[in-house]
Amino acid sequence: MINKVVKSIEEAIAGVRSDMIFMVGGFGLSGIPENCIAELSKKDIFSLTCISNNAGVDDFGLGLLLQRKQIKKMISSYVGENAEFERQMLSGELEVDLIPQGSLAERCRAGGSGIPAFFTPAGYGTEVAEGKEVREFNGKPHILESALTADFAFVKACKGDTAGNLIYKGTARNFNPLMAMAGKITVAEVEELVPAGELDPNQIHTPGIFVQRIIQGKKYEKRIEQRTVRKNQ
Amino acid sequence: MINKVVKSIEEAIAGVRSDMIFMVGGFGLSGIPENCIAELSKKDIFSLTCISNNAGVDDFGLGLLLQRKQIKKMISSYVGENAEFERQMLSGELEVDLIPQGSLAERCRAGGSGIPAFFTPAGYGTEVAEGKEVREFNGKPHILESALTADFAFVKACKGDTAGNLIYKGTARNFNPLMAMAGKITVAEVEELVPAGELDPNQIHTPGIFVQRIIQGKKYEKRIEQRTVRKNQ
Amino acid sequence: MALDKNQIAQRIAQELEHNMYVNLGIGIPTLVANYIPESIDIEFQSENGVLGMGPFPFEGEEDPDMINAGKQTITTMPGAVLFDSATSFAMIRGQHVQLTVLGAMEVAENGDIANWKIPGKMVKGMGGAMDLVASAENIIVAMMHTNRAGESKILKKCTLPITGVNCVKKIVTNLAVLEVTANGFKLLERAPRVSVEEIKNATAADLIIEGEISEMQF
Amino acid sequence: MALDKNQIAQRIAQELEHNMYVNLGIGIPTLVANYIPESIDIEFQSENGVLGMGPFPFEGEEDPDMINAGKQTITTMPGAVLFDSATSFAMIRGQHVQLTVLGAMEVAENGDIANWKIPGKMVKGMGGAMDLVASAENIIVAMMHTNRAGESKILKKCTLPITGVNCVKKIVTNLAVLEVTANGFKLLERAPRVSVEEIKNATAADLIIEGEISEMQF
Repeated sequence: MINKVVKSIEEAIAGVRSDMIFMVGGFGLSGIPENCIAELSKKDIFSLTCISNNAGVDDFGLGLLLQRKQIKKMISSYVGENAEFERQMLSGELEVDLIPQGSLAERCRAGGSGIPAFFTPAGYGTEVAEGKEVREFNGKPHILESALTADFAFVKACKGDTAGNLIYKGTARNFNPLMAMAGKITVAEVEELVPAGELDPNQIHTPGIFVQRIIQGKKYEKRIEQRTVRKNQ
Repeated sequence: MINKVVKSIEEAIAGVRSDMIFMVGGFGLSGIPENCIAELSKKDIFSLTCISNNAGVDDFGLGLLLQRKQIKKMISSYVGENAEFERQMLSGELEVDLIPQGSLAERCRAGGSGIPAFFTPAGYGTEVAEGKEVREFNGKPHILESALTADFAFVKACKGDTAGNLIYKGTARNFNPLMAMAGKITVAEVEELVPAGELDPNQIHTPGIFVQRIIQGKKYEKRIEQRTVRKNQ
Repeated sequence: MALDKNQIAQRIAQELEHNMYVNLGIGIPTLVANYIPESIDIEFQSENGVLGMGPFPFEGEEDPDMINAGKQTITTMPGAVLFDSATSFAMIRGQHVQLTVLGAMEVAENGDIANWKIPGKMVKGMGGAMDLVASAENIIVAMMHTNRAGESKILKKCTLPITGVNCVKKIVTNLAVLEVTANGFKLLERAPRVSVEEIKNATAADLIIEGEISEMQF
Repeated sequence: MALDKNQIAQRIAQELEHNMYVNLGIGIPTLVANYIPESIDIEFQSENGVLGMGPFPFEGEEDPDMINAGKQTITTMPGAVLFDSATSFAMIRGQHVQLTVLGAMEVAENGDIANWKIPGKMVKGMGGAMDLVASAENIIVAMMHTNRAGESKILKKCTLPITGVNCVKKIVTNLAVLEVTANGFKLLERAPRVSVEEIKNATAADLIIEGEISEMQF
């Protein structure tokens, strides 16, 4: 068994430097690597390119890095619900590359899978297709999308073992397994870390081979963005 | 909940006709849809194109269909260990398209995912690349491979529920989840069928949306091809 | 009388068929789930990674690890399944999800749709919309017939950056049900007590009107 | 004295480093697992969908649902994980598996390898070999120096249909350890009591021989 455990959150993010590309798992605020983001926001690391489906909210998640202007460029699919983000983008301080969500997911998976490019129908005929190769398959136009990789990928899982195997819960899975594949160094933070051998090998979502470092997060706020309920009967 | 249960193995394979393309999950004899194959071998259906990593052995698995010469063409990665297969292939009775195993897996996944083609380094410079587009990415040559789909996909899982959700066991998973995605009609046979709601939604390998029919197999032989053991101490 | 948002959702619910897998967008489309007849089985997919979505949770039972693509807390039904974003869009791109209902800022008579960007003003991003409209066999738009300025959202040609081309099949607005045909918009139904004239006046694109146009039935 | 198959495997085991993910092919490569020093942690991947492969099961404990790519019954180690074939080749193609050890019928001095087909005679298929050799950063070939007819399998150019181009980094045979360099095969080590002359005689390709060639150490 190859041991991936690191002892501190400092060690977990060690090696991240200005100008690097990094990926962050999560959808909205669900399944984001809270502890790694918080730690990054304490460091004097700037000019980062961040690949993440969303950009957090003003005071939580990636919003923390945006507040400190640590991010130069965001590659995302949806960036609403974040006033500081909008301000930086409209003023031109922040570069933003918007990508269809399915293409973003598939491009990360491709990056981790040694597939440099693939064709998808998503975005054909739109701004997204500008400068991209178009080809028809079965009479339907598709565009060529390229793989995404990153110097670091930060992902969050519900459970992990010392070999780096990960299990996610609910819709907090989202982009995490795909980005875990695409990071040169993938850092996984988990709510519960167990010894290798305790997880059922059939039920692991991210095999440990994709994870270089694993750590149990100190605490999780797990903020809810849109609390919607029905009345108790 | 959308109910996918069919009542009999006849109903499970209903609609398969001569000249169709079908996929069969499994690696060697591990994880093959034994009951569907056996039922197919009783029907007067011929001239089939079969996409399967292997071709069974003489008297079991796809070997049953080969014995009756129901298969016109095999698309596989490894076809050793099958004398009748070899005879038909060398005599020219059987057309054989050999594909690198990783490309076969990815082409099935692509077929089920609406990705018509992708680039891979596998097979560059070999017979497999003949007639295929070559393109360099990061200085490394890749070939363009196209998606595979099928009229029917037959897969086998350990457990399934009435909504068509599947859980595999051990290395019997292999090509099954990928082919399940790529079948126009995907037929899943399972060792144990449970009511929807009994499986943990976090632990399902093949979501029911990919499965059109599900049935609990009558019996499973689960033959072992290479019984290798160490001595009891 | 023009429909309210719930009535638009109610009318769209009539388009759903037994055993369909459906993706509902944010806004009016989300409301469609409230009007499914008990007689048919439908499974709702949300592109952030859930199939078999159920109603909102009871108060106190919200789970931050269980949300829909609108980031709202949800529940799951028996038979539900959770998966990653690549698998989710495999379902969408691979046309396993059979119907997509989504909102729009503009729809053009060739079926083009614009709903993700107002240059210089609003850039939230397309989320999963571009994948959805490029893939689904059947796409129904749920929207108000006109924007807040009273201008038609049903146009000969989109003026905003588009989300997808030739993809919308049907539109249900507060005033009418329209079909996108090879020759342009065809008026299928009108809202109760809304006249064909009113619909024509509220529509910038030409309308194909054949015979008597019946009122929507609820 | 030429090595036997187990000794070839034993010599290759010396190439493995702490914390490596390794894929072992069928035949001699499979034997490498028997010679890993206890001091280093290695995980074995098998392309049919398992990482953390263990030894063969005890008699009576064979599980038809637990095999390796050679279709042999196996066990798993603590921390093992099971996955589908697409994920398996994502590990391989994405270079997460760091070392591949496989057999060959021929290796050429530019690193080309042939191991999947003898036209008109033997067509078993390439299995995962083409993906493995096109992807792995480090590829070591384990084979006998000559074939059954006594002909060199180490050639200037492959005569059989190739499996991959410019990919082999090192060869360990019953006679020698060779490195594939930009200028051709370089002789690194010789089997115990096998002379450089014997190796040259058994090799159809040219050999780069610099200084004293030491014997393999076990």
